Amino acid sequence: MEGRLYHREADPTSTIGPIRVRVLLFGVYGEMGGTRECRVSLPAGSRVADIVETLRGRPGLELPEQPVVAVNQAYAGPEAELSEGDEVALIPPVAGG
Amino acid sequence: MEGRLYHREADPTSTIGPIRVRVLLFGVYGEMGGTRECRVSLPAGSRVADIVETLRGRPGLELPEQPVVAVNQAYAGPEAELSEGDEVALIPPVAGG
Amino acid sequence: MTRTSEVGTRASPMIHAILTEKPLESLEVFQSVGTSADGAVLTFEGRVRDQNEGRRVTGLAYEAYAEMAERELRGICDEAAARFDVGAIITAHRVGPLEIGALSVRIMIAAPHRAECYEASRFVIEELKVRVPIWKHEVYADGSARWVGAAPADAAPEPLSPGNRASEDTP
Amino acid sequence: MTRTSEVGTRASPMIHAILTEKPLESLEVFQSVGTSADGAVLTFEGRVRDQNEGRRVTGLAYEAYAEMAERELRGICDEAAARFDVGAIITAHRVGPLEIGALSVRIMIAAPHRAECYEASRFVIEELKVRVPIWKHEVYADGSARWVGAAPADAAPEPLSPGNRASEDTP
Repeated sequence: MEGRLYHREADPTSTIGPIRVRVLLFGVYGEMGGTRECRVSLPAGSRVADIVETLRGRPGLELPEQPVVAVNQAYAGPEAELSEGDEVALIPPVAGG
Repeated sequence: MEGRLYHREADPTSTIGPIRVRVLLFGVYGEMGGTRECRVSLPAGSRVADIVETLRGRPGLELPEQPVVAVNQAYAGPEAELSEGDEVALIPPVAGG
Repeated sequence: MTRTSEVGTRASPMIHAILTEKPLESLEVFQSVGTSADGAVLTFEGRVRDQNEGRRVTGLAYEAYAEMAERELRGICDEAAARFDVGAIITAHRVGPLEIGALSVRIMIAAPHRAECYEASRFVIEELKVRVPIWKHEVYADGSARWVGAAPADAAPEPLSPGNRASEDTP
Repeated sequence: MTRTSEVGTRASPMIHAILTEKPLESLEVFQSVGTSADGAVLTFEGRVRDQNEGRRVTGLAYEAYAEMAERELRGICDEAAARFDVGAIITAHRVGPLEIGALSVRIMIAAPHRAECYEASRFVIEELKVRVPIWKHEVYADGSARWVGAAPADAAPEPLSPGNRASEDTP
């Protein structure tokens, strides 16, 4: 279900950052962002809120004020700190059932 | 499910009554009363409470103070009046499901 | 009993209330329940347990006041259909001897939305247990047997009447 | 998670949480649910409706964050098993394209008594709808399509987190 791999920098100026995370965009976010997956580099000590702000720069990807995020397959708040190699998923409103 | 037919008078002295009803004894009542079905004659104008008192005379048939009764396959209170040919069922505590 | 669904109008819900000596799994009526407007289907099944009130059960039979039981069951289903927005209510209760593990009752409800399914299903089983004239005769491992729920005469159980119903609220 | 039944002690409940592209009717795991101590079995099924919010639906696909969805679903089942006295909780959600009328989700619960079945079943479906990362893409009769529940950015939906759960009380 994870689709194709795209290796793209959402914000090229952030490549100086020492941590790299894998970003997954599901549902409408993937549609709006034009991809289901990308990689983002961030300064060490970055938090979930920081990567959300970075991703807002992606053309077409309209995010709510505080989108739901999962880090390494568990829900994480905006203050959660990110580490090298983390899997960060942006979770649009779920609609299972 | 109605079992065998027994045509017996529960109380021979009541045969002078002008109405005759068919009585069904289910579950534990049938076991206690020694039959699943009998016929009872009662004076005209008799009510459910009257037939209950009559049936209390039946050996072995221990009934609660106010047993649940159905007349013609619908629940009926003690004041419900009986008519010739009615089907009167004594309903022990139900246990379906 | 006519119900309006989100798109267009639907006919009355499909209702079946059945007493049978056959295994409930075999009944055709459960094969296609509800329509494509019904997004939720809830199936309640009662199964004969191998124990009751701490005693090991080895055999069981249900007796019913057949005509009245079917009439009451049908009345409960009609009432549920009037209260809740459902597309189908199919209810069957088995009578006669049953083996351990066999289905004693199956209640299948289809509805546009799940809330109605749960409410209608719970309503039907709770009413069934109070109103439908069916009795259970259990045989135990020690060879004894009894009619379940049959209190001795001096216990004077509350009289049951259509007005003396279980609450529809789920506990 | 060990549970004591009325006679003797039972092992932990059987729990399965499954995401699959196969029709849910075909899953073996639903064939034998619970033990002879479980007197009640409740099966909730979600079916693809031909309409949603007044629009005619012609096609549908579920996308899932597969590993996380299965992990969340399993967590919900474990939580239900800890809260309610149940013998088995089997839950499966389908992913990929589905036809109208196909099952999207099936939740089967076996328990000694019916109250736990209803409570556990409702708990699982309500939690599933809030927590499990699955998305629905609907195609409509007019040719348009959309991700269901996807609000525009300025609508700022409430953030979802494990602490932001639906109440377990059934409405």
